[in-house]
Amino acid sequence: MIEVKSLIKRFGLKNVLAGVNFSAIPGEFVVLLGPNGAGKTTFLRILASLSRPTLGSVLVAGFKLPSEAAEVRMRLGVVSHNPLLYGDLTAEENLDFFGRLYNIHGRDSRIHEVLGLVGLSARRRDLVRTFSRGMQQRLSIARSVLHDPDVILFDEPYTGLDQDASEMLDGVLKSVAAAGRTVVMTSHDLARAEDLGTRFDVLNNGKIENSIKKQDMGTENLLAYYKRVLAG
Amino acid sequence: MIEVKSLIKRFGLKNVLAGVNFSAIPGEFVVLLGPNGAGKTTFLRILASLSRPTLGSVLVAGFKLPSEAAEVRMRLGVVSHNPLLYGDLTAEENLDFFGRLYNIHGRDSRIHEVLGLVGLSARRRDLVRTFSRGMQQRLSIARSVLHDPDVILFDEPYTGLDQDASEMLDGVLKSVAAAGRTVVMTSHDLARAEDLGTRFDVLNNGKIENSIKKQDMGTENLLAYYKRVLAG
Amino acid sequence: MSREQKPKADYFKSIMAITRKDLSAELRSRELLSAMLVFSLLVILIYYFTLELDIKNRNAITAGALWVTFSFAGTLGLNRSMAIEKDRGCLDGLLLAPVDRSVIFFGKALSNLAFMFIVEAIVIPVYAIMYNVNLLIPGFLGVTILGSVGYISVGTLISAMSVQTRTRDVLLPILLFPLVIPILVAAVKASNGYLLNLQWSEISPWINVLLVYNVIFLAVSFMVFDQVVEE
Amino acid sequence: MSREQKPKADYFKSIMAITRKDLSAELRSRELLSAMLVFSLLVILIYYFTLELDIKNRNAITAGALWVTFSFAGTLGLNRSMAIEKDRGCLDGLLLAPVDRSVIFFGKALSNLAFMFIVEAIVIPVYAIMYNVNLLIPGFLGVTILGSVGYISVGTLISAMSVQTRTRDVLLPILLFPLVIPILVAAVKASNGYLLNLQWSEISPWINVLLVYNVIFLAVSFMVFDQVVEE
Amino acid sequence: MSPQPKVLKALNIISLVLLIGGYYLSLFYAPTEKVMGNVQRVFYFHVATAWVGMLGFLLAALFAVIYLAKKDLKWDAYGLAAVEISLVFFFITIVLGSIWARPAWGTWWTWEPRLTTAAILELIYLAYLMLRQGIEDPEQRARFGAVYTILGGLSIPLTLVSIRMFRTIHPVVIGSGGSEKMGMTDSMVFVMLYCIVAFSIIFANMYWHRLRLGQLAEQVEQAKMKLEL
Ligand code: HEM
Ligand SMILES: Nc1ncnc2c1ncn2[C@@H]1O[C@H](COP(=O)(O)OP(=O)(O)OP(=O)(O)O)[C@@H](O)[C@H]1O
Ligand SMILES: Nc1ncnc2c1ncn2[C@@H]1O[C@H](COP(=O)(O)OP(=O)(O)OP(=O)(O)O)[C@@H](O)[C@H]1O
Ligand SMILES: [Mg+2]
Ligand SMILES: [Mg+2]
Repeated sequence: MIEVKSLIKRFGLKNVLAGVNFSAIPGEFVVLLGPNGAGKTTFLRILASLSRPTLGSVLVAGFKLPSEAAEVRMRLGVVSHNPLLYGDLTAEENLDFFGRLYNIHGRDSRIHEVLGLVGLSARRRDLVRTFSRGMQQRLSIARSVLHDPDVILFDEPYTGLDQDASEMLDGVLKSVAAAGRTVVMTSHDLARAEDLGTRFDVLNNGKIENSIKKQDMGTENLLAYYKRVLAG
Repeated sequence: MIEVKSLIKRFGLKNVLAGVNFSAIPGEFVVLLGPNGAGKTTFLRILASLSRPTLGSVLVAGFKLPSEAAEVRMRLGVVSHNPLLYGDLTAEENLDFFGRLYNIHGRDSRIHEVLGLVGLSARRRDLVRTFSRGMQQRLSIARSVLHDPDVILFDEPYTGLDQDASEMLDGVLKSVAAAGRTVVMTSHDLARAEDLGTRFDVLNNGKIENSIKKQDMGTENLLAYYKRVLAG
Repeated sequence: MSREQKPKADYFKSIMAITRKDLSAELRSRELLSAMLVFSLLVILIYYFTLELDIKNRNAITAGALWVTFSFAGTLGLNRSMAIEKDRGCLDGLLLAPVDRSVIFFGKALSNLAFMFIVEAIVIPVYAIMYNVNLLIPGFLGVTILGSVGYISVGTLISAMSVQTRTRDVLLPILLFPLVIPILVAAVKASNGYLLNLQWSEISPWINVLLVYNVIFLAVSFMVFDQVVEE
Repeated sequence: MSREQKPKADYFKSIMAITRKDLSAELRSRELLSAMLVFSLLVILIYYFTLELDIKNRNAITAGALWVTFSFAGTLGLNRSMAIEKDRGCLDGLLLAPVDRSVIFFGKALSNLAFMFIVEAIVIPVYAIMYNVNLLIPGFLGVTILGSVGYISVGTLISAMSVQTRTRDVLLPILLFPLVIPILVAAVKASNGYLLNLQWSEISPWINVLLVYNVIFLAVSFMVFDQVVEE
Repeated sequence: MSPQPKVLKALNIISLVLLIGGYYLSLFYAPTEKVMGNVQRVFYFHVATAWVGMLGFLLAALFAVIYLAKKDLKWDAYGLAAVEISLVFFFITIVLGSIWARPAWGTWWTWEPRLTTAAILELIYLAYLMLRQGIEDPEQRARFGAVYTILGGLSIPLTLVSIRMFRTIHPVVIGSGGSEKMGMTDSMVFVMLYCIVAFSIIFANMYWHRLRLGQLAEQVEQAKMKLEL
């Protein structure tokens, strides 16, 4: 569960987020749309407790940010523009390390499971720095769902993934959403977004300019909707 | 014009490219498909003279690599996984710098033109390091076409681009291909690939496993074709 | 789902997980340690070459030369150890983990300290042979340990800051050295006391300075660490 | 389209484009120069703090202290200047440009040299004032320039290598210092000769060493540079 | 892996015999030096190991040039093997020198140009190994290594002339008037020359083994690769 009220984030004198109101309930799959530089990454970093809001209140998984950040983090799965992995450790060691920090029970079998999920079982003993872009992205996804988080924040998770991996990620996201988790994802791939999301929010000019549920979209497709919103 | 014969590239003992034969003529738009880790980036880096072939002969724009690299580079436009830009310079200064190295006549007006093309005119005086991912990618594209190259090598150029920017890039690529340039692009976005490409090559297991011209595809769509090739 | 409690990882186990990760990555490549060691030897050599001190002067500067060496090698180690965290955004990954920020601080500080101790354990005997001085004095070694703890505790904090700036490779020594000069001076003075066999009354003030600085630096670094790692 | 010739950019203009880009980026942020300067001052301070030399000894080590300072500050500068190229893959960008690799070498070497000279131009007068020695001796300044040229020519080559390794922040001094020690020693000896007003016959061998090393290092670095920047 | 060729087997035995001969000659045959006494016997191995040490470093520089011209990884392997073996020999030189210095100069180590330049030379090649360690791609590793060994090779002459440029207590033998140095009798000269030749052959023997080891390791890697595929 996420609840954000009049969130402002300033870099220098520029208000990148200028009063964002946003909420998402369990089971909801929100796709965050918006042009380059709209502030999507900035917004997700704040939800992930990686960046402090300049003003405004943020509630994630029922806990306040930034004060109850530790509780939030335990329930959070994040994929960002960076892989968040150690190049000098193998795939397996990376997951083992994070597994310890998240205090996961049955760590080994869980690691085995997620590695299989993202199709990296065969490369689990290779150093991450020798991985291709798509392989790092896969491992990054494995890392983010390792502890079975309640809230999932994915910033362009399809970046660099091939067909197989994309289908795998489709499956992961669908099953997670079906299990009553909250998902917020950004993507520039509207076809994919349309297929997965249950709600579409457009971030533009520092505000959520529009929000629509899938069932309310009628016959209009997402691309048309998005263009209409941006056109004002 | 590109001609590659029995190209081998080895990392350590691993043959990442194990005998690639490839050629592309002016006006052809080749989309290079293949799963994560297939070696697409490695292949493009060799064509771009950034990486040396272990074995095999490579001809780009009529010149041999690596011996006539300087001639090749003059005619080459590259977009890679990295933006290839200086974070401490503004967008304009970056283009000006590369413009000098490429000895472009009428530099200022050309820079003005490409900045407009990628929609960054308004941000041209901002430091590149404050750009969002998509904005960096746009500038990276501007940089690559600055000198009006004969051969275009784009490695997942749509990464991070929003709708507008993607459409801009579609336009750029189509006009470039129509002007008789040679384009090689990798992408995991099959819908886009199908729309743009005139030929589709699948790189897998270190070889070009299949190559098909668009007019020969018949009613089969690209996704089905790609899956069939991978399935063997 | 929301407010029900989930079991948190044990405090000390989490610290050890971080330290262990650093040590095992280093054990694989051994690049950090070998770099610190070769660099130490180089600093000693350059010292000799550019200064050409005569024998009498040399003895008087043993402690000074060693501490300059340790602090330069230490910066190298601190820089690298934090750069590893920053490279693929790993620091963000650590910050996302449901552990207290102090866990990250202690985990990193412990592995930095381990690297520092290993380097000292090799450089001191080498120096003793090369300059023909006896350094196997318990008091001297004790001072070295004390000084290192102080150095590393501020160092870990400062390196976490400097690595997040654009000029990360250059900023660390500039921020760190002025802060640790009291520690360096106290350590040099106290070591010299032991090396020259001075009275305890002449050494103890410096030991006190070291202890006080250690406590203060450790406490402050530990307290403000979360401020420097969060955006 | 294929084999027809396109006009290439002028050799010297391209070199200047690279140097100018470095200088103007630096002019905007001034972070590299200020880092090198502050670091230089710190090294000088630490030297005196840990060594506690008396006046007589101080004069004898002026040249040594200055050259240790220059070489450490120089590494800082070299590292940063190449790291800028590597960060967003810029080095690839440079390599894609249709210019000879030697253009890149000379462009980077020139801007590195400019940074080095600026730092020297500030550190030398400050040192002269702080320690009350006269350093405005043409011979001394000439030696400083000679030594810097040699140092920077190998330094540019080595930093282009080290920045491409995994341990880039630590490897540069380790690779560079043992190679440039001949230059450092010769520069120190020759400078001392001028400072202590020795005969030309005592200075000239060192000047010769400097000249020989400069020529060799510059020639070799320039010749092999393309080997270290290409994959 | 093919078994050791006959020549190599013979060389093993010859090396061993030569080494034992060297021990015998230096420890028992050579006359006791008048001033320094028995420690001086270290001299023969000290000089011989210094010679092969520097020989290897020079060879590495030579192979580096060939590698850069030919780009055949074989030359890189040759260069690496030469450096590794020479590092060991040169380390022995330093240790033997130290052992000698203890009674001769009353200290294990003193700061003196020959010793210092020797230490620097050792450090250059340690740095070389560290450089290699930081690079994954074998081709890039070979190129960077080659460039660095060429630069390192330039430092060897300096180490040699250092004793002539500085006033120093480390003696100059070859090419000096011979006034100050210890009085070498003919038999001493013979033992010295013997040791130099003997160690050159031992060096060649070890070098061969080291190359074979490299090939073996490569085969193991290849076998592993096949298993994975
Ligand atoms: C490049 C390395 C070196 C070479 C080529 C070398 C060569 C030699 C030679 C030829 C001699 C015999 C001089 C004579 O008999 O007149 C000698 C003597 C000696 N060397 Fe070295 N040496 C090297 C490094 C070292 C090192 C690193 C040490 C000490 C740690 C050392 C300590 C000595 C000592 C103590 C003597 C005897 C000095 C005396 O007779 O008073 N040498 N060396
Ligand atoms: N550290 C910073 N300093 C100054 N401005 C910044 C900083 N980080 C981001 N910005 C600015 O904030 C705005 C939003 O950036 P953000 O990365 O959130 O965009 P985004 O919506 O994720 O875009 P994209 O789709 O391209 O990833 C941009 O205009 C960017 O220039
Ligand atoms: N420097 C390197 N050392 C060792 N292996 C490497 C190196 N660079 C790439 N590889 C390996 O080469 C293979 C091909 O990598 P490459 O980056 O070309 O793949 P790709 O087709 O671009 O994949 P993606 O779609 O994920 O970008 C991968 O298995 C990768 O692990
Ligand atoms: Mg973004
Ligand atoms: Mg790729």
